[in-house]
Amino acid sequence: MPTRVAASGKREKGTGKQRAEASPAGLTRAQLLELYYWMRLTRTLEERLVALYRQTKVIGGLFRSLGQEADAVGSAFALRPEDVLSPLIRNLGSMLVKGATPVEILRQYMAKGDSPTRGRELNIHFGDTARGFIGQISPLGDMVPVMAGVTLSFKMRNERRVGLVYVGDGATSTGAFHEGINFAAVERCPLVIVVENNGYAYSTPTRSQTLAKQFVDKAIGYGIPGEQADGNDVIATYEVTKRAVDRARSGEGVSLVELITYRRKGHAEHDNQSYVPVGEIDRWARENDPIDRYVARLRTELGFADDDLRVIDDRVRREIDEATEVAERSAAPEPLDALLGVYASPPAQQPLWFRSGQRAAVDASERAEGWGSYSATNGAASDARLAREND
Amino acid sequence: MPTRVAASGKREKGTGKQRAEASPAGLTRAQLLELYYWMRLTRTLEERLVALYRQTKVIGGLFRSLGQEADAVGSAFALRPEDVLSPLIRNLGSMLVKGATPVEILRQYMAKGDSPTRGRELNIHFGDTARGFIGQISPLGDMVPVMAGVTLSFKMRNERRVGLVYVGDGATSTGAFHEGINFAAVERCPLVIVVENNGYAYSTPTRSQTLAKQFVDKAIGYGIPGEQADGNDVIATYEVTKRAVDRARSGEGVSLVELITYRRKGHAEHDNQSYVPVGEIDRWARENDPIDRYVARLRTELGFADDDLRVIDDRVRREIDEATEVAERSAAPEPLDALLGVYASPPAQQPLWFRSGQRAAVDASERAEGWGSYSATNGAASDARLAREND
Amino acid sequence: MAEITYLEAIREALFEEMERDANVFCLGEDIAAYGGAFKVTEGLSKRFGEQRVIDTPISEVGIVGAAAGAAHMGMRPVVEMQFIDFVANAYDMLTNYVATARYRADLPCPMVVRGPSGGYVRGGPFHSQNPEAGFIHTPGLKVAYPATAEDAKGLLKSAIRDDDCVLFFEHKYLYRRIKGTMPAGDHVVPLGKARVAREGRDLSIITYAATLWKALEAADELERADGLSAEVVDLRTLSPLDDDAIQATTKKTNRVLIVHEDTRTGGIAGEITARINETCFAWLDAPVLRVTAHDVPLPYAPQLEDFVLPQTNDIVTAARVLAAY
Amino acid sequence: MAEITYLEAIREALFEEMERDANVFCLGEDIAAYGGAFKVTEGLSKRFGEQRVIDTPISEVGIVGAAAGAAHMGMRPVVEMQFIDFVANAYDMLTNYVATARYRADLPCPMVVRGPSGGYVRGGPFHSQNPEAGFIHTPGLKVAYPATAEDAKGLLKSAIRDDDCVLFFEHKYLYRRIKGTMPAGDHVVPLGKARVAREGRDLSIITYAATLWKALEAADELERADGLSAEVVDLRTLSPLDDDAIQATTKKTNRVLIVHEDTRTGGIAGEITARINETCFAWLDAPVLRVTAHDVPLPYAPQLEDFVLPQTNDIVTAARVLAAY
Ligand SMILES: Cc1ncc(C[n+]2csc(CCOP(=O)(O)OP(=O)(O)O)c2C)c(N)n1
Ligand SMILES: Cc1ncc(C[n+]2csc(CCOP(=O)(O)OP(=O)(O)O)c2C)c(N)n1
Ligand SMILES: [Mg+2]
Ligand SMILES: [Mg+2]
Repeated sequence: MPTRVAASGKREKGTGKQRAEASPAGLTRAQLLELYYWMRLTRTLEERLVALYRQTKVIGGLFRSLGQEADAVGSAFALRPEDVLSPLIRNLGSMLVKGATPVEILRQYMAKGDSPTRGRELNIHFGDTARGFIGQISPLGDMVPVMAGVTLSFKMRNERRVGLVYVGDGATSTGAFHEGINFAAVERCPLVIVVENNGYAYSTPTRSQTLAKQFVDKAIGYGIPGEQADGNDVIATYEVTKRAVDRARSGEGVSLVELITYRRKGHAEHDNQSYVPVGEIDRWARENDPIDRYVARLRTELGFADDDLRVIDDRVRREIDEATEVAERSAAPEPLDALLGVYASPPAQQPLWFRSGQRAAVDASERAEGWGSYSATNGAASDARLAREND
Repeated sequence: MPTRVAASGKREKGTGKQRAEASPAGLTRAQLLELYYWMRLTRTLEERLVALYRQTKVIGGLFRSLGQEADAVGSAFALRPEDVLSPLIRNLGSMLVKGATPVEILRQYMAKGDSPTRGRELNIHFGDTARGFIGQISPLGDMVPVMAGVTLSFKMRNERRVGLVYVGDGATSTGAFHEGINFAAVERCPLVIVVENNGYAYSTPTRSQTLAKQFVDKAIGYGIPGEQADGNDVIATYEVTKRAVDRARSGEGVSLVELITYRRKGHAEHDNQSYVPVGEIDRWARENDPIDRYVARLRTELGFADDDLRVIDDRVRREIDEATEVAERSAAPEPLDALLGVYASPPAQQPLWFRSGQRAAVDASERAEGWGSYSATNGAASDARLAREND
Repeated sequence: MAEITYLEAIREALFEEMERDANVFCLGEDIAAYGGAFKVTEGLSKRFGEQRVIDTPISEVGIVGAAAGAAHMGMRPVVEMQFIDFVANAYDMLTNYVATARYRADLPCPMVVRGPSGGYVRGGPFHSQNPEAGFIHTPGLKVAYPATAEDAKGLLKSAIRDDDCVLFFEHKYLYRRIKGTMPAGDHVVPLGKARVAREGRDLSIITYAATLWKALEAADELERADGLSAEVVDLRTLSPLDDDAIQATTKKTNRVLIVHEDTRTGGIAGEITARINETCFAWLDAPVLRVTAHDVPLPYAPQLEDFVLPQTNDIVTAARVLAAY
Repeated sequence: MAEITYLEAIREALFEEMERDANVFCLGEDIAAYGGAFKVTEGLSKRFGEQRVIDTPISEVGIVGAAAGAAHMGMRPVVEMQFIDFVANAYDMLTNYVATARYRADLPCPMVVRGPSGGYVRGGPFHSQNPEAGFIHTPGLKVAYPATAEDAKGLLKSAIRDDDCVLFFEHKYLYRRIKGTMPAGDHVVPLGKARVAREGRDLSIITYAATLWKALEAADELERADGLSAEVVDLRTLSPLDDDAIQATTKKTNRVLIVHEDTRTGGIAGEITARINETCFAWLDAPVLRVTAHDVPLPYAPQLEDFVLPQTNDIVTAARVLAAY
């Protein structure tokens, strides 16, 4: 249903009847190929994850962004390295653009000890402030206030950095979304809020989520600019986000960007999508696959050769094969690692007495020797000792 | 600053160049006088409360609606007896219209044992579903979801009843407001949401609360009709609310109504309003007092005699004098009453052992006789016994 | 009578109560057409229509508040949290609004907030929580947390009929792993009554929800390996606590081990220990001990989750120490 | 050195820390021009500008979340809740997001959430709460609740410098009633350390915040009327608890009374009782007892509030029972 996207002059800028050599949206030819690379990488990596999921190597659920790669990649591509982005479960593409690596993703999904969260968090729930993405949590909407604060700090320090936070159509119903966007607007934080309208929140269609005709209308109630774009057109997505990012960087505060896309897979792999009208998914797959559309455009209008793309496909496959091999070799986390780093200080919790191999502290009401001896500072040695004691 | 009200054709309907005999907004002459009565009652009752406050007979803070009487009274007047309204601290007028009595209000403020909440809750935090108003709580915004549920029940039972909930300009920033209005909109609940924009939330001016140009703009983001009116014009307030109430009653769902008014007193009596620009309060008092404006209109355009109003003023004074006398005679609550009615079952908490006059249940680790004997069912007797024991 | 799962027992309770009382209705995210994330409400909307089984926006504050409003008007709403972890979003609405409604404003609030709770399922920190402590602390709320299929059904029916707000925690690890045979007829289990799940003489294990099964396993092991006879008490309702049952088992065995899956500090075991101290101190031959989760957010990797959560072995270890005290 | 109030001590801490570290900033409702509902932040915006003392919309989730985001980036935000009761609105953000940030995502979250807490002021059910139990239960959060002006200043300075999130409860009854003389120089009181407020031999009263003063009064009365020597321990920090101090006083007097203003069930006294049981059972000559509020929402009328909250007399009564056990 590409017709759901209201055509808008602005949005169409840079597409259309240009000559093949003219770069849309001021992107270099290398950048145009890069966009393809990130989308392809996202899709292929997810396909690999599906294979691993079927082999039960993935722990927990698997979330797909099939058909949404353009929206994730195009929007993240509008950021600079120093900017900070807050991804959601369907923003694998955004995270890759921001520097997350396939091996990290694979290790996360397989709950490996050397994964970015050391096995503590699921799927792509991880971040790295150095590379500029923040680890999300499950409660929807919460990242909006958090990103308001991240970007407030940019403003307070006169850093010309920008933040971008994604919310789903469903998450716009949360109080956190509302409080965060309003706070950021009033404080004129350099923040872009991208509403990814993929038609569903789990099984709930957009019409049961809000009566608003379009999510971009919500901008008016916050007194901020709102723009809408075709989220399955990677360049349109890039352009609309770039405009919002530029506004933020030049001190104009918060913008809301609605990207219209479609969730072709279920909420997670287990979801059979029985609630979706017959034919809807097929139609989107056939008529509006973001990678197909972009490939067609690269080939025709933009004049790239088949080989240009094949080189990228090969590279992607190779990278993912290598990453899979590396990730599979990683070990599971050490149980005692679970006790580290709840607090900066103290850096470790003590194992409970019935786990530490020692007699109870309560035994004859005497405080046992060794209680409290586990600490992050004398880490390795005490780990080993306790591990032994646990056997 | 009456200019803050954007003139709108709709809003002005029923005012203006009509002949004196023509009743504005289809109100009878008795109803027109009734509006005056409620506004005058509100103001005089608050003045009485100020006097009692200065005599330290009021426990806790005192909240005024000076200058906002029209907004409260006019909007509540649009409801039928079977409709349900959720007031805020500045909606004394709305509650009176809905049947709350001065003696109840006075007892509440003086924390009397026979006050509607038996001394449990402050000021006008009380309700009565029979008369159709619900006891608010302090956390702002929470009543919006609650009223969504109240009106959802009307819809589910095919009752042609309507709900009305007030929120301040400040409370629109809360997540609860957002979740409640969106929920009610999607479920097409027969609910009217009145945003009372009185320019301030405590010390915070509206421009620091939102960047929206006007609160009525928020309706768009929820896909519901929004209308704005001059909250200091009691008839305009009545009309705009009535239209929203009629829409709700005829199954058209939620409307947002913004009433523009001004908070002439501080947040509560202790607030010296140092943050208000010099002259602002005086200007509103001089140029835009809702009672003065209505009196002028009643006298001139609507052709009422001075005596018509004097009769009401006298009646109000008499009623409040009587109510004060009655309320002052009321006794303070009985301490043990504090333990009743947390749950439907059990209907009473037990007094803690160190309060019940009995030895500790722990004494020699024997469960003391009489423990657990206090109950709502054998109320009076056991009250008396325990009260004695407490001496 | 055929055996049904813990999950089916909950569904049966919903069906029966909606059938019995037209004021009962369900609301929550994805509960109608989809039947809920765990399919607990599957079939309900087909039977009762989308007017009584309402798919809501993602708005925990909105849903809980709306339930309260409807409850004031005489309805009996049953709210589903997609995962109970998200009840944290409605903490203000539940503790400030709902819990106080009757007390401060004489507003009845008969409603149930139910949802999949608990760990042992590799759900990570936001799909595994046990939020009971934050609510047993709030006067005005009741809390149930069944361990068996029979209790899941019987307690939910009581919760729906109760005139107060009941938080009804369902352990998702038990959903499809535990089965039971429902008693015939209107099977109702009263709130506030614990159950002796296993009689014993030497020590008492007080627990609830998923760890009941670990406690029973541990009791078998203690019997087999040590000849120790452990009594196991399933609390079933956490608020109000069944003081009589707690005192009875304490006075019988004189040694008490409390087991819960929740983190240690501030968990309900503290409250129970205090009550036992106050009322049974002279009967105690040993300190009241606790086996609980470690005080960390619940990690996702199996190796970590298993280490953080209490296991059968931990109960055995602690019970031996207790018995030998 | 002149005496200053508890409230002024807090203000002094804010001034000094904002002076010392440019990353420290304050945000909250009405804290800038107005200086906060209790005027705690009065003068701050004049000195440090509205960039560092930010008036926010009424958005507890927004404010706490924004503080967390800024903290990740190296700032040290100090959030004011206009009344601590409204921290319930941010319960999800605090327990799910902030508390887990370091553990799950290696995100530092050095921030303080502070606000006027507690009763005895005729504030009614929503302006009198003591919300500590809901937070000491959450790994990843720290909780301080000072009773003296010296500690109010010294603990707040520690809280601001701490690399974890600290909930800092200020007792509004003490704001202007309690005074203290600030030690010269950089007066810092470490988190996690209790203080023996009064030495004693016969029994221990463990408490914090406003009830410290009632406990001290009770101790005087017990000395005078009964010749009993009560030791009074002020916990000061509730998370982490000072186990050493709790054990030391228990082992010294062998009789422990825990006093808190919070409601009884699920309050922190249970946790302390459990810890004492586990580590000092053999030293106990009597059950650990609790004096707490009744389990009801806090009513507003003086007669009701005074009945519901613990009073000096209650402590005396309970201490006598304890001593005579
Ligand atoms: C506060 C909260 N409530 C409920 C959930 C459960 N939940 C997880 S994802 C989801 C649907 C999200 O839909 P949307 O925001 O549109 O994102 P999409 O999955 O379509 O990308 C729900 C209800 C949650 N994570 N957080
Ligand atoms: C959730 C919440 N946060 C903070 C407060 C403290 N508070 C009480 S009234 C008020 C200002 C309300 O302003 P507004 O909504 O405009 O109503 P008005 O007083 O102007 O009628 C504030 C901040 C509160 N009651 N609830
Ligand atoms: Mg979606
Ligand atoms: Mg206002």
